[in-house]
Amino acid sequence: MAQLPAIIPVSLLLSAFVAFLVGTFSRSLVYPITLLGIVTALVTAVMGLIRVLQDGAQHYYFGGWPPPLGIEYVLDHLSGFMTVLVMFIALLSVIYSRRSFLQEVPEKIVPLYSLVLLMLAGLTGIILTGDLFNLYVFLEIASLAAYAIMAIGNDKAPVAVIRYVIMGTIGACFYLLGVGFIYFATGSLNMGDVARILPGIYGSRLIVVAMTFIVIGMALKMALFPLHIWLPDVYTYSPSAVVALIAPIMTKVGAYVLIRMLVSVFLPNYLTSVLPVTLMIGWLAAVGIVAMSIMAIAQKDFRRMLAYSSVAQICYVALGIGLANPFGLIGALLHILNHAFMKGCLFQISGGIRYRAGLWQIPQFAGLGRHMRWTMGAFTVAAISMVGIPPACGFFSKWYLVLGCIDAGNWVFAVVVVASSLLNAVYFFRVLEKVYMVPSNNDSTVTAASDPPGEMLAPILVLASGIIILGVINAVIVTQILEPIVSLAF
Amino acid sequence: MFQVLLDHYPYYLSTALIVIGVWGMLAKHNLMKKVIGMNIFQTAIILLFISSSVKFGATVPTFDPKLGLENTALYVNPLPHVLMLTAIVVMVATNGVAFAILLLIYRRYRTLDEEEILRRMRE
Amino acid sequence: MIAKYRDLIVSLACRLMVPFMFLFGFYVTMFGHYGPGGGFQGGTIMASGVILLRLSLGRQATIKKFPLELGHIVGVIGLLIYSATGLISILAGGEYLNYAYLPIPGMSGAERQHLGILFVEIGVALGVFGVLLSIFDSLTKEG
Amino acid sequence: MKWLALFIVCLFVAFLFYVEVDMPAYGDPQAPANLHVSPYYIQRSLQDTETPNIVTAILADYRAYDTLGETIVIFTAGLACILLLWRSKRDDSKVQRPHC
Repeated sequence: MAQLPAIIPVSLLLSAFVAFLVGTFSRSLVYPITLLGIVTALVTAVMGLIRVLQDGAQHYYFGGWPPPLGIEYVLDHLSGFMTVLVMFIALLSVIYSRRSFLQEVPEKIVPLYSLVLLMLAGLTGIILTGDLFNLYVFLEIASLAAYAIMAIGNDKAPVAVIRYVIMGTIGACFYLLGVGFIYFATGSLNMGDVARILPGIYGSRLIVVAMTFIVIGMALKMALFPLHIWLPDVYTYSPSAVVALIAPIMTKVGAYVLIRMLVSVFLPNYLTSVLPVTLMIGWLAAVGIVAMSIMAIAQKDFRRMLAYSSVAQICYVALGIGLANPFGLIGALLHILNHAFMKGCLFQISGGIRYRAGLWQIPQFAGLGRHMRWTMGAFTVAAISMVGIPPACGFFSKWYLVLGCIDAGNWVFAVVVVASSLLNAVYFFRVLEKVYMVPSNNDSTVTAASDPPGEMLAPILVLASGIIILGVINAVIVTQILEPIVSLAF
Repeated sequence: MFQVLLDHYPYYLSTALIVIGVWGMLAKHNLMKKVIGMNIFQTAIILLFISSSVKFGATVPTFDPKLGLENTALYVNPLPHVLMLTAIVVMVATNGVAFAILLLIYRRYRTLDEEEILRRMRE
Repeated sequence: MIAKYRDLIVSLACRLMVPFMFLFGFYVTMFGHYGPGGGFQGGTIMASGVILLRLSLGRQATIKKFPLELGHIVGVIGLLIYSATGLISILAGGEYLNYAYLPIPGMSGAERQHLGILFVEIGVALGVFGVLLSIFDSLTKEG
Repeated sequence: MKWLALFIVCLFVAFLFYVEVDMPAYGDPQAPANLHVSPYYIQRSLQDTETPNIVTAILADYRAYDTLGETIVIFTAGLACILLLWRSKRDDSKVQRPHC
């Protein structure tokens, strides 16, 4: 049982190799192997989280070498929570993706699923690692796999993705430079070790610049407001199932790295006393929330609207990080969880509409509510949650964010969070109105549409009910999982 | 001031290379040139790390019976070399993926000029 | 599609060089313990040998000896060697990649570490050889 | 776009010049990076792994997991090229292959 942290990424890696090797001989075995690998990783992650809740943080030393020498994996409340979240969303998205891939790219299933597994292994590696350089390596694994599976969309996808490649590589290189400066100043690469050494040398310029570079690099990876320009195109032109897989988790992991850096490398008192970098993040995020919500209102393409909304939602997480107080951090973490569920659900719905009716443009959605009943019901739930109406989970993360703003005495941020809910309401109710209120113009594509097949509908419904369930049990999550994380930091 | 410059000149040289790379990535319109800029950027980072590992009067980090192991100042710092071996491979892999995507773009648009491609995408 | 290079001297010289390149790549892989070298470098040299053949003799002539699927299958086998070394140490009760737990009788811990490094380097060499070849083949495939 | 790029590059230069004054001097054996973990590697790796080449000992033993990641990165790149550039068998049979 002490091996738990290593088994999560290793089972994904092994199933990626096996899936590829077996897939060259028999294509039909790839999907079961993928599912097996993901289920193994999910079960291990859940067991790991339970163990963390009982006994506290687990440390795992690769090769048996203790931390400053070797590479360490840290399974604590934060990483356990994120692993379970990523693997759960990934499982649902992969179940959802099979039909969609068979329709869009049937002959490329084998490398496609291997890359999906490698990307998930990279993401879990990023989340679990306690070593700064190891994080860079796994960041590149996840990014490269994501570039590849996003580029197989239509003719415009490669152009969108090459911009993502360039921006993403700049981000990764900035991160590497930041790690380099930390290494030059401390001589260590282990996060815990660095955190022990740093308080003595906080005055050094190396640390100031390292922090700045790491924040800029991660802001590029998580598409924080002024650096988001690669995201809308990529999410619009990539295959719908790939976006449903990547959109809920990829940018969140960037946010996770930022939180990890603030919590366990540069302790929060450094950020508030020496370098006001969190305040910068907060202001950028506040501007981003408003600007991106307005951009989302202006879009006609459903996927593009969701993409801009994703940028706005990532800005909520960044706002929580930027507040740098307990309520803000709880709000950010809770919003990572909630937004993964909501965006996963919404992108799967957009893929489902495309699968059955072939529609992207919102004006054409008129009358879909009568023909795609379950899908549109799930959409309503997700939209209510995005706007932040109480029984759904979206309300609670915004609640904590507002509490954090009040705690910090920053009324501008509080107003932004509340006002942006109204903007969210504008662009989601616009779609709801089209779907339910406007009668269909007896277009054959709409009247022939029905709910997508069960394999695609089930993940949508699970996510939609998850949104409600998370709203109901959010107090449990906050007290059991999130408060220990926060107490670690402050 | 001059002493500072003299003490750190390799870092300034790699800074120059980093800046050339970033300029190439941001300002050039040809996608191939952007990828070349990416290459220069990454190589410059490798140079920065490697120059940090230098100790004057030290030799390669391989055990030499004549030198013994007591005095660590006789061997250069091995860790940056290890990190950069990994980073080189990451760089090669990024290039491979970037070239594959460039090939896809070139097959569809028959050009690698970004403005031209964007103009055709809008049509 | 890469055509045959129409020059006898070039193609003959390349053909003669390739076995030595393989030998040198193997040597570099094995020499990693004692000096500059190691799996990545050795694998790259071996892959460049095959790539030289592809460039000089044309793809059609070399495809029988080095089929297109060879690259990625060898690559996966190399990676499996690497991760299996790690898994064996888990099964023997140690941490992932802890070579001191490799079940080899009659060896001290440090000697096992030495051998474990060798396994891993061979895995890396095969992996890099296969994958670089596969990348080259994909990039030069006609579209 | 050019002006924005120029601005970013200037910012970058300013940052790097700002930081490099505080960097340990070039070739200084007493730099922090040379004093924390690296002496252990230099002094103990022969004893721990019986491998004279310290770089190999770190690469494949102390930080072996990084090297696994490195190999996986390049495998990912290989898979990405296959995914993006290989046509399906069905398509290939339709296209007449020119003989060279």
